[in-house]
Amino acid sequence: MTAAMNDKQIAIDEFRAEVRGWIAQHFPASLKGKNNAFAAIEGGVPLSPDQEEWRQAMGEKGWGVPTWPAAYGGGGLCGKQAAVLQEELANAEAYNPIGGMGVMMLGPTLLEFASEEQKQRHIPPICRGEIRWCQGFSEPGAGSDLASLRARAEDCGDYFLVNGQKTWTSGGQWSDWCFALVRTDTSRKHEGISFLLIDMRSPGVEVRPIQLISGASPFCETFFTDVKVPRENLVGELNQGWAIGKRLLQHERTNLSGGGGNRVMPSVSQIAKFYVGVDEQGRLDDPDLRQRIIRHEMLARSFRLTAQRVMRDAKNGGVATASSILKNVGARITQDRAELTLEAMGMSGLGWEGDGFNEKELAATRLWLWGKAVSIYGGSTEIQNNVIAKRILGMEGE
Amino acid sequence: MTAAMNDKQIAIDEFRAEVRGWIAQHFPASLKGKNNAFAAIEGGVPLSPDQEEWRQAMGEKGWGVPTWPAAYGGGGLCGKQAAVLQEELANAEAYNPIGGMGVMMLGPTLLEFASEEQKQRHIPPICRGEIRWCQGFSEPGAGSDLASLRARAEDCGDYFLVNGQKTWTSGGQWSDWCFALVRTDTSRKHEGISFLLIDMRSPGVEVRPIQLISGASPFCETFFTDVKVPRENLVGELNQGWAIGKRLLQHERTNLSGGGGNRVMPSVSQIAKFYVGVDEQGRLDDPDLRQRIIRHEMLARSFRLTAQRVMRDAKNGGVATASSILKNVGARITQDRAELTLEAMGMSGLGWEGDGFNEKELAATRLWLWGKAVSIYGGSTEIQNNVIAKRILGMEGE
Amino acid sequence: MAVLTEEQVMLREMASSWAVEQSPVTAFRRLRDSTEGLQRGFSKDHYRQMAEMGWAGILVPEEYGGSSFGYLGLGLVLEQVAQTLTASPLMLTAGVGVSALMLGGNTHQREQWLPAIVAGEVIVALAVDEGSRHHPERIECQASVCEGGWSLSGRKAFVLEGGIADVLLVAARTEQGVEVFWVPAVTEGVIRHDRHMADSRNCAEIELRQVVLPEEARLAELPGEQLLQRLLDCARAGAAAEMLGMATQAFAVTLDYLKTREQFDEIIARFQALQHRMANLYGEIELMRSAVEAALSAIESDDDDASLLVSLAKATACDTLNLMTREMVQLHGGIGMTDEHDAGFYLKRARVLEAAWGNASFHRDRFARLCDY
Amino acid sequence: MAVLTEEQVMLREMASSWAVEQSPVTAFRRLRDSTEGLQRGFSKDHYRQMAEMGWAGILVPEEYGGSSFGYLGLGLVLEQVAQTLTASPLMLTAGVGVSALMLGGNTHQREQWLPAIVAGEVIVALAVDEGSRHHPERIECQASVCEGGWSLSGRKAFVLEGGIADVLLVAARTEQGVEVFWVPAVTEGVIRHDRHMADSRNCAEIELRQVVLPEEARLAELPGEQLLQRLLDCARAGAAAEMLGMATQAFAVTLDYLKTREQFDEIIARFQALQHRMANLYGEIELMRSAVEAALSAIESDDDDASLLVSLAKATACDTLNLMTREMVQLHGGIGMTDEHDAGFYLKRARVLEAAWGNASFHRDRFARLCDY
Repeated sequence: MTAAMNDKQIAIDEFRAEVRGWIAQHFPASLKGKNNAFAAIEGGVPLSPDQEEWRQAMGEKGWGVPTWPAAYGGGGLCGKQAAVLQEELANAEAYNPIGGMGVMMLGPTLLEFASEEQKQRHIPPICRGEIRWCQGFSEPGAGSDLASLRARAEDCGDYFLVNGQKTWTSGGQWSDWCFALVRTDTSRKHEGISFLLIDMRSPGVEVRPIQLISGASPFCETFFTDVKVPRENLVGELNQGWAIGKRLLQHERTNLSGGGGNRVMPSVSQIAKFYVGVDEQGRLDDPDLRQRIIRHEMLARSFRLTAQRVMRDAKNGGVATASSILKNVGARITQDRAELTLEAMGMSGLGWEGDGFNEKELAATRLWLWGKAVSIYGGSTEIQNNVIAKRILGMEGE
Repeated sequence: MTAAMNDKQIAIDEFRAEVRGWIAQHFPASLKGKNNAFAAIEGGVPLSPDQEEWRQAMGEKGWGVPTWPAAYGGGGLCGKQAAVLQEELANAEAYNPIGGMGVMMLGPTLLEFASEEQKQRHIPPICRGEIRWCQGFSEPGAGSDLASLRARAEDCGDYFLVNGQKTWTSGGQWSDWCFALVRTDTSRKHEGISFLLIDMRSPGVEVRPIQLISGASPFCETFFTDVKVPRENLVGELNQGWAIGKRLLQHERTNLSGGGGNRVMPSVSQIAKFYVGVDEQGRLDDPDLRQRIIRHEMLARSFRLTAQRVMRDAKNGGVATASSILKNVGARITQDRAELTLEAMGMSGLGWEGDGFNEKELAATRLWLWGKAVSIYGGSTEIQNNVIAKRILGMEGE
Repeated sequence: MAVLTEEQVMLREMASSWAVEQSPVTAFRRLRDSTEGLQRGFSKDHYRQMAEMGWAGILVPEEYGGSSFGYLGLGLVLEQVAQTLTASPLMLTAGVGVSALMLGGNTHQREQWLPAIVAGEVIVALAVDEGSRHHPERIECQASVCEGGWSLSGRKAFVLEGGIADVLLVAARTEQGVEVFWVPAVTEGVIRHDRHMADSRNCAEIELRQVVLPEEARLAELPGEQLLQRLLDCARAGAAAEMLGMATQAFAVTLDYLKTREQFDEIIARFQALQHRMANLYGEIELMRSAVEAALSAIESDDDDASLLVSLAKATACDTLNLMTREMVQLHGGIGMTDEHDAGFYLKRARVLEAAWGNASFHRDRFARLCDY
Repeated sequence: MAVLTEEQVMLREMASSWAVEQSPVTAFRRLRDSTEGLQRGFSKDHYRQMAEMGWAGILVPEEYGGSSFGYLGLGLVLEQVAQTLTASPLMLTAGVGVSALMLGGNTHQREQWLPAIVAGEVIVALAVDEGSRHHPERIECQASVCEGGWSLSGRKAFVLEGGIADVLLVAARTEQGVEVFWVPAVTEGVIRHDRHMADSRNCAEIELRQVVLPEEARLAELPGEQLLQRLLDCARAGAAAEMLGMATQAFAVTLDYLKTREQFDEIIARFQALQHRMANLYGEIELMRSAVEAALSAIESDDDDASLLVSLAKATACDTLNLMTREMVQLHGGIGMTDEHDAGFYLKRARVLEAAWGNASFHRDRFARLCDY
């Protein structure tokens, strides 16, 4: 080992000690082992005082978004340090309380495309987890074919006048702001779209929650009627929003694919052992289900290895064309996992509410139903397959 | 039971006794338990004297094509009698020696579309198994897209002058006659095609066998250079051959799908029991392979039930739109069967020739490779899916 | 397997019209959203109509007021009414309940109960499993001989239609092995706990606390194990018939949607990738139909391979409907995820029927064992 | 798993260029159609070139003349040369043979054999299974102590490269359990019977008739069972690397074909159903690559979960290459069925590598057992 490498290692060790101490001091013991994954899915649950305290502590430190620049409230850490932070959070059975669309999608996009004023104004609150953002992209007639969107933003000089309808606005009913794609030129398709930031409390914004098959309403239909949006909330140039939106969707895909790699949840094989039992050789006592669980867990492992490989290649300047693949495989894993869990639980995995089911069983049913969305939103599996075929494999069409 | 039904039953019983006696008298004992399935696939093997004797006996009786009209050399039997004949052949471990493309495809097509003279001339030799027919449809550039065929037949009054190339001519090298689709009008696509019967011994016909991955050469490339075909060999009207060809392909599909239902072969589960062994509960000692074999055998059973249902519905005047489905599922079953057999046999299923493998093992390898063709020929699986989507489901396209 | 008779064709058409006109999916939605629905999971009014049309007595011999249509006839009706997700205890009552009396009951029991079943006044449920998964070989519920008859003790989990049944067919272990008992739900010691399932249909856990029954409560005309297998096979084939109806309808609804939905300036039915998926599904459903019809016919004619064909049918039905319901949601895209759309109903009901009386995994294993490998 | 070093990248490029220029698929076709091919199943000339480039000594420490590139480096070479179906005993010799000496051999054995291996003068094969399927726990070949050493008796079936190997690594049962023996093929009592496999590569059955060996023939530096598992894992990961190369190439060839073939007046790459299938295959091959690289790295760094990752890699490689080769034929249509086209070569070689040292089924079971379910 060279001297320089040695110094690096010492610095990392010191950083690790600092992180560990800080977590010990700030992470409320009551939250140990919990996470807010479910809240992110079903949404709208108010934070407990301890949760609120933890959010504030992490937010002030900037560690919710460890690699974002400190100048805008991020942690300013390097990749190595961020990895240490993640490891130490896991060791302490703590979680990162800063998340949502602001972190996953809007933040990186603003860092790349927004003006200095916009960054100063919008990024710090995201880092502190103070502002909830929602996405205003899809419209009833423009699902997979996003570029057909019709919600109008009329250029009135100082402001835009927005009229139209968005759908699948995630958490629209409890969001503070919305980032939206709107049509600013009706004579062109892709080149007539702009990227706007809209305050959800503006007069003329109305949200109607959509009830899903899982029973929850994490999405809304959002109606804009003569909503005035100040010109300063236009990100990038007028009519140049499509490129920004596409970039944001890339961030979305990369994040959404994470579903397959969530290690916090118990494995399906462990759940199945409990419900199905094992034979005298220690194998799951349902050979057919066992084979399918093995395939699933192998796929999940290959998926995690692939996600790591992609990250590694990207860091080394490789091209990350893999987001569509990861999105599709991630969705498949999430859905397989839910179906297999349900099957292992038998009738206990099919409860809706009330007596006779424990919390995990009821959650399994809801997650199973909710999970059907992951191959639809953020660009459906079919759309990703088109993207792979055309952009990566060069099989032009249409 | 009514008196009429009673009479019918007596007639059938009498017929059964007659058939049984006839088989006992004519079927050479040396052929018991054999069949010519493999010969039909790999082709070109000369008949033994006993095989020849059996062919002649069945041919003269017309029972190789039991339901074809007796006037043209068929058996003239009703469906019930044909079923009895089949049962009695099976009971005697005998087989039907009359087969090939003449029986499966051309005969039914001629019965429907040919002139009386053509029927009189061509059908009886098919019934007697004397003439081998091959199919001249595909061309190098016109595989799935058959209507693009280019082999020309120039109308010279008394005869047609045929020039061009056909490929995938099954058994071209040992066939006597060829039924071919040829272009008689270059200005139109589907409407410029005619259906011709061509004597393979005509001057200008040249065949080159194509070696397949299975090692055998059951197909040929066939070249026609200024081949004179008498006008009397045109079936149907000039330029109206497309409809005849399509009808013939329907017969082909229906016959090809039979692969999934062949009960003569031992089941995969029986083969696997021999190579894999069983556990203390009597289950195949490879749980993963067992699950896949079960799925396969269930599918094969559902397939047979479906084939029966389709036959039954067709007899009762129902529309048999099912040929594409049966073709695809039949191909899948044939291929799954071969892959599973190979897997069960392990390295023994991967022999090519020479010592160390028994006859069945070597046949398994060859059949596995040969079987890859069944989802390609007779209209590939992809083409059948297009047909199902467009014609049955009404999902127009293109 | 016979071709449908003219009477069977009429029966099917009658069932189809009734389902479309009287019991469309909107009726099930109303039921689910109502207080009655939450409690009962079926519509009394619909079941009365079904009985009036003779369906409750479809397996019952004419001497007891039935129409003696046989299992294939029952299957036709179940398939049709399941297309629109009609919530009714028809399969368990007219199929399993009647079979229990015909196969295991004595003349007195038949006379007492069959006319009431035909009239739609008695609902029957099948109480076999004691855990969340199907294990008919793991029955621990005890039936001991007591003065004047039997005393039953134990628990039965997830009894479909168990909360609304008037009679429970209870499998319990005696010293001689497992037997099936005819247990009126009003008998003292029978305690029911509602289970609110994802499909919003009726389901209950049944507690049996020293339930005292007369001697003849044990259905004695057939050995217990055999009777239990026969009844389970009736339930499985009936469930498969319902699943066939659901798959057919889910396919039809999806196909219609694809033919109207536009994306990228084109009707999406024109996208070849979707065409091939639909072609494949179409084939799968045809195979499923063959398997289901074969199972129903085999039960009807009491064939030797009835159990084999029932396992084939149930396994095929589970897999095909599972695939079909997943594709239904996926091919509908976002709208299929909303409660407002019907896709979720098919999805939820499918999984309950999949889990009931042996899932695909159970029946694949059973099929192989019956084939001796 | 580390990012490739500059040296590794160079190694990969060198292997790739060599394969394309010196050992294209036409070279394998010539070999198959030649008398030499029928007898040996590999090209001596090619293997000499490989050794000259240092690949035979890729795992060998520098002190013995090797380049010490590690298992990941070997995997890179195997992947590249397998793209064009190069027939060589590289994996078994440079991978398994060298590992046997490094893990189980003593200094004397290393000194004696490693330089010859590096020079390409010695070829090694692995003789474990005694039937047509992989069952390393069912070894019956006997090794008994005799004067001055060991006496081996038994049969080894389907030993890949067994007919051309100079040394056979033989797993045999002693009183203490299974041990691995270093058996020069020229030893008296070693009888070889050629097996002509579908992939036209070398394979032999080995008969051992009281083969007398010196004491040190038993590779004793690691317990026998452990050594055998390590060597099998080396072979499995090496095979998986070859399969990765084959799948990558089969995909590329197929994609090219789709982009040139016209049907219905259109390039068939434009058909959406084919696009989605290719997109799916592309994803599967990416997953396969991750699994294979992880297994090679884990062997290289002797990780605790090396066996788990090897089973993951081999199972994934088997399934993915199986699918890819089937699709290769199907998507080529008729031309893919002809011997003239290369698709059949990939198909046949794929199945032999699938069956070797445990097929997908075997490794799925092993994976689950290692995960304790």
